[in-house]
Amino acid sequence: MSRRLRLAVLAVGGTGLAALLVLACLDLPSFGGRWHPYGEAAVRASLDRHTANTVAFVNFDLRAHDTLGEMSILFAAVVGCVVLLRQARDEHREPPQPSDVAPPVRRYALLVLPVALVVGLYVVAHGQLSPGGGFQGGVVAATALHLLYLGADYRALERVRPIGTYEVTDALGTCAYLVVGLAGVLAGTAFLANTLLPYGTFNTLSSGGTVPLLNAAIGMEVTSAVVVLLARFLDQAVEIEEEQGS
Amino acid sequence: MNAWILAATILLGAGLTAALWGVASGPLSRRMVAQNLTTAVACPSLLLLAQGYHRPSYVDLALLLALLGPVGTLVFARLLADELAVATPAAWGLTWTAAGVSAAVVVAVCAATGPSRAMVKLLVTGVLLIGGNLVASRALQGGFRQVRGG
Amino acid sequence: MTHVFPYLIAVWIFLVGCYGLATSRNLIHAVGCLAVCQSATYVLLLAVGYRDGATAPVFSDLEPGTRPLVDPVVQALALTDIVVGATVTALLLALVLQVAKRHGTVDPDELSELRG
Amino acid sequence: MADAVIVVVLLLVAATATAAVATRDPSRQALVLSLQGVVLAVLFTVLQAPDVALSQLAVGSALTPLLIMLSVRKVRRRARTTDEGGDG
Repeated sequence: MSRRLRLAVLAVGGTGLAALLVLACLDLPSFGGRWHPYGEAAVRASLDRHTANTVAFVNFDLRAHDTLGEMSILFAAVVGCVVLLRQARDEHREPPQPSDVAPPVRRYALLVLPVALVVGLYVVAHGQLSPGGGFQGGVVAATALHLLYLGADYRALERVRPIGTYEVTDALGTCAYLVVGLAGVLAGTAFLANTLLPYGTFNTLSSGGTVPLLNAAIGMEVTSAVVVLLARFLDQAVEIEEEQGS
Repeated sequence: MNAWILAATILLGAGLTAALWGVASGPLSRRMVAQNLTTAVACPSLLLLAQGYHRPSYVDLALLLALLGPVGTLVFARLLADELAVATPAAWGLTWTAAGVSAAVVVAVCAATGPSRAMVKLLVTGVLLIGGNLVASRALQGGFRQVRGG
Repeated sequence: MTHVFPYLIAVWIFLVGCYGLATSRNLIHAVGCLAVCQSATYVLLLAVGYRDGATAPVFSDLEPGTRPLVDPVVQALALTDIVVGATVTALLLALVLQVAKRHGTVDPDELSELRG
Repeated sequence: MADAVIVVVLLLVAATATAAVATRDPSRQALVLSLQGVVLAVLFTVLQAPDVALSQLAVGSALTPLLIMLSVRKVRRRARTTDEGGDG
């Protein structure tokens, strides 16, 4: 198909799609309206179960099955990346030369690295109270680790990052989520039902029954998943060279 | 709508429009400076919004941006170092203006909060924001001398 | 018109992303356009859940029942999707790197010529 | 219409999305995408969704740009080594 023909097809299809979407939008409940029955029900249920952050409550209690699905997509995407970006037979590793980083930048990176790790853990740990949770905190902690690559060099990062351990942690996080779910079945209720633990005191770290446990499992999985992903990309971008003339 | 949110609206409207204009056109050095400016505009705005909505827990957002914004700039400074070496961006005037605005916002929000644990968080955010902004500007000006690989 | 303005912005973002995807000359750029398309869904979801004058249903610094609240269900949907979307972006970029390795180009037009 | 701040940020989001698509060079696009990540996070904050905004900040400000830039570098390096191999 020539480029001009393709653009013409795109224009026709795009106009049709735009018209349909705009029509659909005109029929949606108006922006800022007062009618949110599901939201109100979720807030009531959350307060019943002593979880201060309703969004975390929806993720890890009401819709815990949905989060299980999201988590499997994440896991599958990481496995896919690891398979696609492994070192092929016609490639070899060439250790990169250390980069010359200006001293203030290096000092900043080494100073901020522990702060960012602590903030990441804080965001995970307070997921059921204040904004945050396993998904967000995991990404922050994993990104923080890569300040070593930015501020020092790739070799320093490789020394503190045993990839095998992170791959195992990733799998463990996934298993932990399933185990917490199955514990509900063994206790005689349903899979992922939040009836296992006492709900605790409202607005404390141990409140919310199984919500903090599932949150921690997700935090563990996301952290290791992002570290493994970035490790594969860094390997490809920095270290792995193709054989000449292959 | 109160004065805090009005201030945030003006800061966001003016600052982010300028950042968008800078990041979407012109030579690479200008785009990098504009990308760095994003953090310096958005982070004080988030502090103002947290104050305007009377929600101290929104300060976490500003804290996270103050941490990760400079990291993003370092990513670009590091991975585009060989292109940046040709034309080094110099925008210390802009950097110090941004630092001044950040400091003013942090002081104003601190004064409204009063001495408490929340104020400590605000001060940490401010220090990280201004420090990160200065270091990121430094990194753009030959912070990484590229060697093969790296 | 104003009561659907945010939805129309979401539609605009989605269509612009689609246009970029269809006319892209570089697969990495196409992955970036797909990220733009994804962000349209977040804007739409959160716009549906918004309520005038309301605040977030997070009670760490708020007495329950004192202020109107926005809808937490749509927020939970968007939240997980953002992180999962990033890993899917990574998977797509890994596929692009494989294409670059196998065919020596990341231009979709050249790729279709190679196959034809 | 609710607040002026929501309108301003919505317009900014639309403008950054358009700029991100119009920027054809992937490394320049990554710069615009990182700006878009921050603008989206601000939008989610004014729509009273701090959890989502945190998620978007964590992903959009450093992770996605890093992934794209690493891919760009790999593709460029590949092109360079292939050229050298072809000449030699």
